[in-house]
Amino acid sequence: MSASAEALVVEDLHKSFGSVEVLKGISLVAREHDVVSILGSSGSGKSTLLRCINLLEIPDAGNVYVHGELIRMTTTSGAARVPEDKRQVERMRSRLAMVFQQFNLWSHMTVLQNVIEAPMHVLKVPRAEAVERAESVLQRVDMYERKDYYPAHLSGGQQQRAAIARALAMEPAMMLFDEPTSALDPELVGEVLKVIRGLAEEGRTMLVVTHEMAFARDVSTKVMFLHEGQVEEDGVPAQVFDEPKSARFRQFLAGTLR
Amino acid sequence: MDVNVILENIPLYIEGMWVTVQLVVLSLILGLALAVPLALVATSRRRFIAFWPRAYIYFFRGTPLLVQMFMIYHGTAQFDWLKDSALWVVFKEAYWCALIAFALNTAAYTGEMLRGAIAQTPFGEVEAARAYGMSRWTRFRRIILPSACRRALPSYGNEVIFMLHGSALAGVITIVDLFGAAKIVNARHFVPFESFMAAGFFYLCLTLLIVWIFRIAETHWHAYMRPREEEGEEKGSFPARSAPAYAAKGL
Amino acid sequence: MLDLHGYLPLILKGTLLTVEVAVLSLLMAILLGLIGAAAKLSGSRGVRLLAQVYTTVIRGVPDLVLMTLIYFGGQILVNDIGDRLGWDYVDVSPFAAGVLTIGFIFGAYLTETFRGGIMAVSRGEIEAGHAYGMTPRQVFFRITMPAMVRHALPGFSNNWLVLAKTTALVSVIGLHDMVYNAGQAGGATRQPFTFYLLVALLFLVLTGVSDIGLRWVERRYSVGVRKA
Amino acid sequence: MTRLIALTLTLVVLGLGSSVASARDWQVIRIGVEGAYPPFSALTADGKLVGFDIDIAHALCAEMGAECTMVQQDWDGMIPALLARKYDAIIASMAITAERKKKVAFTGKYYQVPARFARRKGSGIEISEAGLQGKAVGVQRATTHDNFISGEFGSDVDIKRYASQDEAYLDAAVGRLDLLLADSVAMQEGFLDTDNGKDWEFVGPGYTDVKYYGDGAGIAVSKSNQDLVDRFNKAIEAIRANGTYQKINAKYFDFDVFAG
Repeated sequence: MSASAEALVVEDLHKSFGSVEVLKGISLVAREHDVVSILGSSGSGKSTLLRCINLLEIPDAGNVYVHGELIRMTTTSGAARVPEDKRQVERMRSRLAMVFQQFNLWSHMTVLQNVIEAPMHVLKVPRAEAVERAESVLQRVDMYERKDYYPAHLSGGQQQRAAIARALAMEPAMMLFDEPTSALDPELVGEVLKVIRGLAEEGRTMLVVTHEMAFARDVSTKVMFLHEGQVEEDGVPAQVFDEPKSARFRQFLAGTLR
Repeated sequence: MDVNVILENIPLYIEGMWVTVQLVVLSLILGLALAVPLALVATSRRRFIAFWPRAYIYFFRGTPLLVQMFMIYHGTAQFDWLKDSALWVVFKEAYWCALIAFALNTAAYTGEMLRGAIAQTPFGEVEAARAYGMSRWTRFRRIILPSACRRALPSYGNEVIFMLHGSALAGVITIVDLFGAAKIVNARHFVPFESFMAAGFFYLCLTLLIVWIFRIAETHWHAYMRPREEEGEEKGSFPARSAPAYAAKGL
Repeated sequence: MLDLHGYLPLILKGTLLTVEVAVLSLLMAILLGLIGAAAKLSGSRGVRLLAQVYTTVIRGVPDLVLMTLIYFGGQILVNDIGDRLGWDYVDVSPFAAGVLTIGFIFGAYLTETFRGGIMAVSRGEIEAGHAYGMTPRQVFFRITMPAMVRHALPGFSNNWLVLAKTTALVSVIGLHDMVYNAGQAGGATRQPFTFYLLVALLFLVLTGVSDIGLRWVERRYSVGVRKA
Repeated sequence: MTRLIALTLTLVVLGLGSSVASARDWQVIRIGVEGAYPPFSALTADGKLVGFDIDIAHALCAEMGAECTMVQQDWDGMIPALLARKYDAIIASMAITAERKKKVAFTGKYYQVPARFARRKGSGIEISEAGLQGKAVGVQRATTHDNFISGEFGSDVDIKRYASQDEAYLDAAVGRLDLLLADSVAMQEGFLDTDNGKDWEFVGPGYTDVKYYGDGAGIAVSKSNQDLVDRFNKAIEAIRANGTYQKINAKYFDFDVFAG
């Protein structure tokens, strides 16, 4: 692998909810074209990590750099930590496209409207161009035929593919997947994984929180196992899966791969 | 029954109906314009800020429209400073007093409806909007409000019907609306039964027209919530403003 | 704060009348609502149609127009009936007209509330009643009705609050309720705003107290029902 | 449940009030009056009816040897309520007009005064078609004045119709009206002489046009009770002859209201 630029750097991230410390100092580097899989049992903090990266949750401490640019934080008079510049956060978010476990498509819009919405109203892309872009990404995820459907009229797998198209239409620097197949019926998981796999093969930079071990092993360039808010194990998949150093990770693998 | 009296006075009824339609449409437009910011502020997480629109909504929903209208029409005349000010040009006219009362009233009901609908916005959809870098205002304008408006549409239909019914109060303060026209016909010909029956008939027609318009609007706007195969929502009846509870009880 | 020039007793007398009108018309509305709901769920097409016409007309025509119509038309109707039955004369007072109209109007709304409530009672509960050998009458009064009350309560509460406010209209047909008396006092003292504001606050007290009471009732009737 | 139904029925029947009147030998007469038309009829602060109409009604009843009850009724519903038999006669300054005669029977007049316009002092409004153009004129609904202004100036004038004359006075006092049209005596005593009307004055001539104003104020009775009309007519003649009328007249006015 060639040494490419750092797409995302996370330094010593901490986050507590009340008295529960969910993230206890997590660091992470993702280079361009990296596919980082984040594994962990529920409650390990993996989703929180993802949500802290694009500031859906505000980390209590630590830094996030997107393409070398630091997201500046400041402290209010009430001792709460907040982003210094909301615009910077919005700009940064528009470059980190998120795909949610529950799809979170905008239910009052058709698939096409969902896909052109953020490009038009965040990136200010002219409508015609946004539609053109949307149609091409919809074809990419095999949802072009359903572009005029409302989310409620689609299966879970179709909704998630539409949500991926929505993310792609942002032409993001990096994609964040938050357990993208966990809410799907088993028979629908395959069609979504196939799309994500295809994106990985194109060389897109991705951060994927997942339970799909086979996917993590075959597709990732890097695997990270979280336990109780800390990085328990990380490295390239072959090494991590074949010679796990941590006993907990071995346990976890035994449990999930059974 | 003396139908001829009514037929002779059809032009008067039509004029009254036109005033009624004007009052209803104008107050709905004004009320809606006021309801959106009202609902927005009422959903604020800061209690001190949310208190004021909520108090406004509580007052206007908890008191009769008739009393509100009297407060504005008869009540304003109590204040000499108001009568000496430029505003008196507006409050002097019964028409504007009625319009203001109706608009303030419907703003409170519509605001509450929107507030409820906004509070029901699926959290994930708002989060997705944040995750795509939408600013607070863009989120409200593009995601929260359009979605809330669609949810509020059926109750808004009831609100429009209520406003039509409430507008009859204008006839009490010298305005010649549909009800006022009926009063004139009754006064000239002493035919209370016929004159008010005719007015009732015209109101019924207007109500059915509104119901029909909203049914069309709902089929357009609610395509996204309705399963593709039409389910058995109660079609024949239109719920009153008073009872949203049974609107959902179709079985 | 508020100088009422000794008109407070007059207003309170009106308040009492307002409450009387509201309570009596509510009782009438409950009665009509139950009859209407039974009619709407009845097997006979004619009866169902009649109930449908009732609810549609009531919801299509403003309360004020209906009230005026019943105040005048109701008397004529009563006279016609009276003439046929050989009564001398029965007066439809503004009070009676007010109660009848409001009862009649909200009977239509409660018809829908009760109908919805009855339809929301699960088939299974009713079938269980039949399965244990209850007569249809027993099933209706022991199973359906109590279960219906819980489903109908939210709609019922709402209707009551609207009904209480609707009583203000009786002032227009000359009944001396609190709104009418506020007009008198306001005209005499040249402080109409003060008196209408007072009446508005009294209405807020009335609706506020009812709201608290009804919530309490709703909680009691929801015993044994898991909150969604 | 059954108890609830029974209770409701009882209450509704009680609400209807079974004020069944006795047979029509006119020992008992119910009279419809208004109560918002000073000085002819008004309500005192403690709710008592007073005024010229009321005194006349009592005098006529005394003359006929009948027991009278006064039924207060808003003007709008005055004739409909008579037709619906809510009372037997109307003594409420009601002008005897051709339109009303189609529905009810009238006695002869018991008084007659001309109608006049009043304007705000200093407004300079003149009574002519041009002068009234676009002016807000307050009248009581369903009165001869309503018919007169509608018939003579209808399309040019912004007519504001009120349920009672008192309401018109109130709106005039606060400045919502440019002109009032009403019975000149009622307006003098009920408005111009009061605090509310201190900034107002009469303008233009008095109107007695028979086409609109008919033959003075009479007592309206249901057409089926012609015998009651005759009784009232006799009683009017009697109280005019025995001086009772003049006493009541003097109590309210310093001129003869009968002549007009």
